[in-house]
Amino acid sequence: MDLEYSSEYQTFRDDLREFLAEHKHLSPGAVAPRPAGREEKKDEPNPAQRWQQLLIEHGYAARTIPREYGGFGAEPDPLKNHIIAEEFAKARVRPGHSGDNRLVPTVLELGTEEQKRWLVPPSVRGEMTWCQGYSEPGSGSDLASLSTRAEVDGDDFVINGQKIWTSGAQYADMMFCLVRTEPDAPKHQGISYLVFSMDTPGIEVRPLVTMTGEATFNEVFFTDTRVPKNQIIGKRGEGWFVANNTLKHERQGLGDPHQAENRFHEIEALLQNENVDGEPIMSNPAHRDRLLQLQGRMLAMKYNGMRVLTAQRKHEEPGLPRWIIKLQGCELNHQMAAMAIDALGELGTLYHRSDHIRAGGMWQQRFMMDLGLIIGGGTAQIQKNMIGERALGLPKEPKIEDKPA
Amino acid sequence: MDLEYSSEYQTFRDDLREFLAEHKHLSPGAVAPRPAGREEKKDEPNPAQRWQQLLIEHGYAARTIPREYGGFGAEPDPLKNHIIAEEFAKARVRPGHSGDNRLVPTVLELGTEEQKRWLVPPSVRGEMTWCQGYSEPGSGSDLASLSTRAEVDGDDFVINGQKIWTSGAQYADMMFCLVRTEPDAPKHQGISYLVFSMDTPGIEVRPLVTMTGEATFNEVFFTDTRVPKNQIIGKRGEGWFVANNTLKHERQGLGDPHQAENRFHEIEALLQNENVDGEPIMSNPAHRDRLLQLQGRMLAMKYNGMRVLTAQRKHEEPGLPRWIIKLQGCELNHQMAAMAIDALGELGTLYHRSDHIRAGGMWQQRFMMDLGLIIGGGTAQIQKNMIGERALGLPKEPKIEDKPA
Amino acid sequence: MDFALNEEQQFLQQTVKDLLNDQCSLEVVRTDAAENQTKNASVYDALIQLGIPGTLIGENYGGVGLRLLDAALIAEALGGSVATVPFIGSSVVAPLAIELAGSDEQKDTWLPRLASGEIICGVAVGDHIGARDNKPISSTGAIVSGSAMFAIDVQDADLFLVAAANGELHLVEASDVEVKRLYTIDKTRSVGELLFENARSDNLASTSDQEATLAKVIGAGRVVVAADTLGAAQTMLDKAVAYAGERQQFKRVIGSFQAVKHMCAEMAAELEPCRSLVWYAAHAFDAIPEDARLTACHAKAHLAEVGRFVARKATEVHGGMGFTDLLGLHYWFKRIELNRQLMGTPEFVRNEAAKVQGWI
Amino acid sequence: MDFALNEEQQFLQQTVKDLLNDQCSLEVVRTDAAENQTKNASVYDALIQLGIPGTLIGENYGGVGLRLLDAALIAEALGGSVATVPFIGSSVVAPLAIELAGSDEQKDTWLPRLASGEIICGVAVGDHIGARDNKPISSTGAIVSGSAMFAIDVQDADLFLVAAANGELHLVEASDVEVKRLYTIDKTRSVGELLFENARSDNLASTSDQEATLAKVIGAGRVVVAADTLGAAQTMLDKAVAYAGERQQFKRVIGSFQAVKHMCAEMAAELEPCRSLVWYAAHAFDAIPEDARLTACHAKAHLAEVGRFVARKATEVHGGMGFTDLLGLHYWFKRIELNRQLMGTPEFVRNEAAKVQGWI
Repeated sequence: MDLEYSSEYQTFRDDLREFLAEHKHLSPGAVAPRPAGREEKKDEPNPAQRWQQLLIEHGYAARTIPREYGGFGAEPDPLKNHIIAEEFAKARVRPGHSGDNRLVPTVLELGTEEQKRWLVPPSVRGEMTWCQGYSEPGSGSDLASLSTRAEVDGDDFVINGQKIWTSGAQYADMMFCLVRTEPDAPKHQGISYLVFSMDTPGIEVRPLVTMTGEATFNEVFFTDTRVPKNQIIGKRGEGWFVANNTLKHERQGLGDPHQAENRFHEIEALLQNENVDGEPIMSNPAHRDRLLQLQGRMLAMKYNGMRVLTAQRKHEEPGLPRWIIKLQGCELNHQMAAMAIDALGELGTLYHRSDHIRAGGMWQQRFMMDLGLIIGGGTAQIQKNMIGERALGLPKEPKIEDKPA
Repeated sequence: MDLEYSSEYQTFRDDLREFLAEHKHLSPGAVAPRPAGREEKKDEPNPAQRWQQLLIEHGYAARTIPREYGGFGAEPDPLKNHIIAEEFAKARVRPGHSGDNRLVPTVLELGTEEQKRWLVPPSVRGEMTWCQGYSEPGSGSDLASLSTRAEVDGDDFVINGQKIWTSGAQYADMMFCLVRTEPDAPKHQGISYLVFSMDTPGIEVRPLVTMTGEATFNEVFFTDTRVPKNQIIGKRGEGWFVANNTLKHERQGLGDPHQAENRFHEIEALLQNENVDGEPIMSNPAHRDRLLQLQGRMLAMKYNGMRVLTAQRKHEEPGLPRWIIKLQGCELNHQMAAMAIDALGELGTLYHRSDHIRAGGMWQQRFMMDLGLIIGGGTAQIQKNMIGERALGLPKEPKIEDKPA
Repeated sequence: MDFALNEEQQFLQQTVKDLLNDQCSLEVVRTDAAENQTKNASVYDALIQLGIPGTLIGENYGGVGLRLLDAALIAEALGGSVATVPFIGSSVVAPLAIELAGSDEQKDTWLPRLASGEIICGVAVGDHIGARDNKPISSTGAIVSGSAMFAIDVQDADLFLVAAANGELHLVEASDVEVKRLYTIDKTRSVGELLFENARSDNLASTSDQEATLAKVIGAGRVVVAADTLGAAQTMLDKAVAYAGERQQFKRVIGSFQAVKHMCAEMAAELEPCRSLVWYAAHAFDAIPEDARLTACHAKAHLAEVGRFVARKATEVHGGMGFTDLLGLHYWFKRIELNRQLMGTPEFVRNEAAKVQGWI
Repeated sequence: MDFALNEEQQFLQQTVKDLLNDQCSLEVVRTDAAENQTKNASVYDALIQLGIPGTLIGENYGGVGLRLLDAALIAEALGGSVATVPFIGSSVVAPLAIELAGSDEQKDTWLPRLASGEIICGVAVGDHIGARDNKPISSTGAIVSGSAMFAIDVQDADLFLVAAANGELHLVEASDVEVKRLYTIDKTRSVGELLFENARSDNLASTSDQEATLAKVIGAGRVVVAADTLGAAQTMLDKAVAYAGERQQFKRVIGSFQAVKHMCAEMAAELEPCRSLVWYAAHAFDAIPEDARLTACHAKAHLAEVGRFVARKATEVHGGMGFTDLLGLHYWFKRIELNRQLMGTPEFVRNEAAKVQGWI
């Protein structure tokens, strides 16, 4: 147990701080601006792309992407990733990216050389952005039951069907997408993983408004959408296994313990600064005890995150500590938002830029978004199945049958 | 909505109070003494039996058992039952009984005339006491998978096997027992319901110590135990359906809302009377808020109980309000015991007649007993299945198979 | 002893439910929400035809002369349909306050107009339920100043009932009040900030103990808010059970999975006793005064907790669909969340329950 | 940055676990419990052979010179086997107090004998953790009077460390103390009431700020109690998972039912982060003093809550068997429940955490 950073990492952090101090002004705003529509950004590198390029050159973005595909080409080092995330957050500077943290690793691992050269460099440069076509209205928890079909016609797949929960579909250049290509195979073996431009004829994107009132997601409809046969990643019928690569990367992103700690300190400040009848809410023992219970949970998750990071750094499988992060992290965030709302009382219900609103209604928005995250990306029930089966080794439910969908 | 009692019931209550005031001194102690061993009580009516007889004569015990079988022969009236329970509890006088509230209704409904005359009158008089042989080590939630066998040999069933969770087996005169008589039938159709004396050769009773440290239950072992064939209630192979009669009666007894209210007031008094650093615990806002949350739950359950009682009085099926009583009532009691323990802090852990112990360690005992009740008589999980399936109409789990055990 | 609704009560509630099912569908609520409309004129007119605004007003004033339990049953139906109409303030708290503390003249002036639905009365009691950002309402005789947050039923209100910091109850006509609408998560309900600057008021001063009256009408308001939550939560549970019985995943109806079935069972097990608690609290207001204040606090606080639990679990049962606007489930979710904080937060009313019992 | 146990620590813990699996089986615990024995001589002797009593004592005093994280790992193993031996008081709180506040002479006198296991030291800090029924400990120089409830490791103790109400730390030899054993639900642990009547004491007065020392050693005690709960809860979870993987009902292993599987998953999800919390709190005591007191409070409080949750759910997974004495599961259940209240209840330590952060 040594929570100091060795001199290598200390130097890395110092260099990064210096870099940020010097170049911060070039960053295109602390928070990513909503991307322009696809049609508007086809000209020369915009500020965000130039910033990304600068970060790659210094090894602060696309760190582990090989140089020949436009990255920095470093060895994986979770601790350096962690330092990068921490310092960018502290400086409130917009971080870089690695193309798309679901698609790019998948293509690098399973794509052909031609596909790598086609897809990775522009993604890493930020010139090719992605959206994900996995979920369908009829297949949520049971993703493998998806029914969007792609039939071969000449040199093309012809896609018909519908996707849902596609965030960024209205801005993305490309989609990576699961389709059913072998309808007669067992359900996990009939799926293929295709990539294609969102400009392909026959794609319609409709915004999907959520309970927060915003269209964070979209529905995407395919009508005779033609995709050349060589735009498949992996083999026909192996899309399920290709996709699991992607899901693996996505799952790690949820439930960041630092995010929970930052939220906690926001609530702490809220309880100290808001008054009822002239007394700060912090002086209300019922609220205070609830805050303390949340602090205990938050700290446990924070240190659990440090443990996972350490394991990853040592190339060990973190096991249970990692399996539980999504379930516990989302729940903790939701509980913290609930606590903030309750501490604000009636004021906590304000929304829509109302007079008297606190923090722009952020806590209500988080309360709902966190519930969405509890449900999305594997519901809490699916998470518990996974923890029970994969981490604890309990048997699966007996199968009813397993024939093609 | 009228919470007053009509004059009929007010009169009934007044009469009962008068009766209790006059005859209380004849009652054999407020709380039932642990019964003597079976062998010691074969002589003439003991005080408990004489008290029971007096109560029957006045209609305060065995109220609805027909007169020809030794009861009072009144029409069922849940409200009068409620008044009887309330007044006996208030007066801290030992109430009467109806023989056995599982066996007697079953025999009256499904037994032969001969069986009724044999079993009901002595049970009602308290001369014939009962224990229940249902659960087995291998069949808990899945009771119908029981494997204690009874094979026909001449005029007898010959029983071999083991029962568990048999409370009172060491004191009871008789057992009603589920045994498998048709091993080749589907599991629910191979069971028979037998009654026999606990003095029958081949029965061994071993106390079963629970986490409370007391032997509230027993294991009962059968080795070639011979029971005459006419000691079956209902037909061969129909024991499962006979038993469901019994279970129905047992389930209603759990989770009495008045019991929860009484417990609540005990905790309220505890918080007012116990001090930490010179201040009553009630002045600790965290404990107080927790007590108030429990009070809200307790009141909801109390009024829910009044609603169920009203429905029963009107011969209506209470539905959901009744289905949830066991799940919610046991949980509430457990939570209340936990609250009392926590309010006592370290003192709340004392047990075994320790110095400084409060209320004889009652709260610890309840905390554990209530957990036992959450598990016993249909675990919380089974309760949730029943609520989901029977009250809400959700489908059962798909069956894996249903062949004989 | 009869702890049950009588036939008239069942009929009353069913009538309101039928009306709302017919005229206040999700599409109507959706349209109202899009237009920032918290009082649907045609739904409200239909309720006026049934006499709903006059539920608690005596027949001698043109009302129906019913009791709080009846009002709670109506509120339950309104919550069940997330109806965009005034009720809790204008038809419960205001008429009760006038009835209890008004002079004959005040009753003659206001009750018939409230009963007929001719006028709407907004209600502000913020200084007595721990509200924030108020400028406490001061009163000198018939003049009122200050501001009150989270007044309810303010849209199109002609009259406002406002509780001054000293416990006095004042009626102020709309022309003397500046009303600023507040926008909450719940688009089906009307709340606002009221600003009074030396406003002329009609002081409800016929009783010697205005504070007791105030506590009483706040209690009634709490019971009715709790009933609204009960109705909203019951609808969410019903929708979750229906969805769980239809939606298939892994070749099974999801309600056959224990995880989903048990969520439904837990919701039902938590919610069903709440119905009895609301009934009792309302009945206590009507007939058991010694229990009324305490049970009103508990109904409000307990329904707030159970309501939030059901709102969340019912959304989870719907999976991603529950999180979208498509099924409109969030209207109920948000109504429950607003109810939680109205008329005293659960933390506040539990503390009040402690005081009522002499614990502090 | 390395948030993990090193090889020596893993080896240490595994060694203790192996020893306990070998020598402190459930049958041994059962026998001890039946005989009211809370210090199993042969298990304790084996631990002495490993140097366990001297874990935190410097090598110059014959100890092993390890740190609180190591002691926490040992405590986790002891809790995992519900071991009937002294540790938290005699081998953690007492030696730390002597080390931190004792004179050279006091150290020379006591530390070698504690390290070698020659003597056992009971510990009483009741006046500083909200204990009840104490007669506060008063001290005048080297004389101590009063009574202290819930002293730990009292069986066969030769020496007692007692914190006076004024924050002074006193060592009193057994001959000057009347010890009344207290019987709790947990038969594996030794607690008692200490009565001092003008007892001669050896005041640990070499530091100017005894109260800070006291707070520090209480913090260490809390971390180690939390570690004990962690170990006990982990064993209960392991047993539940094993049982769920074996026990059949309805022709299926019960762990294949979502209801049971999800209970196991919830236990694991709650408990696993607790391990990191305990590690961090122990490490903070060793190396990050600014975090030590706060994280000790949180480790104690959070493990109390999660421990109770796991104890209950693991029992439920075992069905009726969990409720019997047959599997002995209740020894862990009760140890967790006793730990919950020792060294400050969760409510008390959370309040202390609020003070530490300047919130009150």
